[in-house]
Amino acid sequence: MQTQIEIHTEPLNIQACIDWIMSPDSGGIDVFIGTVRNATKGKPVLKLEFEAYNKMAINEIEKITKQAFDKWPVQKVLVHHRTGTLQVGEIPVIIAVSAAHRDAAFEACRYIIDTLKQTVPIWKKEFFEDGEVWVAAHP
Amino acid sequence: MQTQIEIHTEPLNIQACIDWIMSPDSGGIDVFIGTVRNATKGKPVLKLEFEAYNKMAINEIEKITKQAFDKWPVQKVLVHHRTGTLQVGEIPVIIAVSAAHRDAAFEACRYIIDTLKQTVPIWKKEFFEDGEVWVAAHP
Amino acid sequence: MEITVLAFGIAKDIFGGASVTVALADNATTADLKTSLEEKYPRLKHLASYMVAVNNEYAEDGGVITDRDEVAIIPPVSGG
Amino acid sequence: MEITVLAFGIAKDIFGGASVTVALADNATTADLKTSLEEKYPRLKHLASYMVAVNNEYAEDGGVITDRDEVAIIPPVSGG
Repeated sequence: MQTQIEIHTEPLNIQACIDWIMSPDSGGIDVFIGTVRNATKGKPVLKLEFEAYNKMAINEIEKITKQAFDKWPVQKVLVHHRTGTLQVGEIPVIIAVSAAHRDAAFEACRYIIDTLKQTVPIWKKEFFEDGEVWVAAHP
Repeated sequence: MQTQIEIHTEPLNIQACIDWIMSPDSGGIDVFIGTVRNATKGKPVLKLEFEAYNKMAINEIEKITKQAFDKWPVQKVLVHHRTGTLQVGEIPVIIAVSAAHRDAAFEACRYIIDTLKQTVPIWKKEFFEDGEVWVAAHP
Repeated sequence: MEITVLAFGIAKDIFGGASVTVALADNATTADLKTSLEEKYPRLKHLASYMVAVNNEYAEDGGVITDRDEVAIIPPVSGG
Repeated sequence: MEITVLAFGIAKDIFGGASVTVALADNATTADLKTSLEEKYPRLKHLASYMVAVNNEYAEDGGVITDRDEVAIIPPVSGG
């Protein structure tokens, strides 16, 4: 049960994530890469800003990765999240999971990103031409 | 609907795959990376050999990617498969799918690897200390 | 007692800063904290929801707060 | 007519080469091809399964083969 969890303002490095997650024990790796989309509901997005309550966010991500290890026979789990200002096309999040068999890798990876989006104290502000909005803040 | 399908003997280049799949339209990318595992059912594996019926394999992969575009709102699909001799830890296959929303990327990626393993004419021979075997050839 | 409450995301905008100080009775609960904050900052009530975190854990409404706790307001998260 | 049949994976081992030539009646079908090959190479029958491909497509058993077709034996695949 190996995990690597990071939250920082530097650009995320995909190759470094892959290098860490690969191992001779594993047969399948699933990697989810979130990217900043150029539009939300058809409205052009200029940039995003991510803010995290770092200590608690790490804490909550650790809980999620532990749950993933409990639920599926996975070998390594990596979660990197970026904060600060991100331009369109940049990468806010990378999740990588290795397992002996691919089913576990796929399921755990999807569980981790789905749960991260529900519980981890990180906030995203979208900047449009005519204003800015904290995503999900209001009904 | 953009696809990139390749079968060749050169080592697969993950970063090049990611660079191709990323786009400002997409919000989520799922990448499956197959790796050569050091054991099969507990028995140490020394190396693998992959052989493809190239023209037909490309043909069958194209069918699968078309099905993925029909089934899910995905934007780009990449399938790279390596042939020849691979050592433990090396990468026989990379599948990458981008979409506006992650659900489609996850589901399409999993569909593609599952179907590829069932229909695409590529064969794997496992080399053990005491012999070699074409995987799945016999009941 | 005085509690320093950390704010993130839209809560920072509502409070006008990364933290606010709130005067609470000893043995106050997270529910008391919410009531007090909502009186001072009514815009909190317009959020889709929000939680209180105590010492980096989501806190139930009945939990008691002390002035040694790290307390934060967690508006709806939107990471990933 | 003479048909050249391409072989891959374990079929190459069974045939002792990357292709074999089979004599078939004109208008022979893929089923006839299988029968003829299984007579000559009984180990084919021990495979978990195998298919015939004609012009890079999986072929049904009833399909007619001509000597202009590219014909191949597809043992159980194991890519990925």
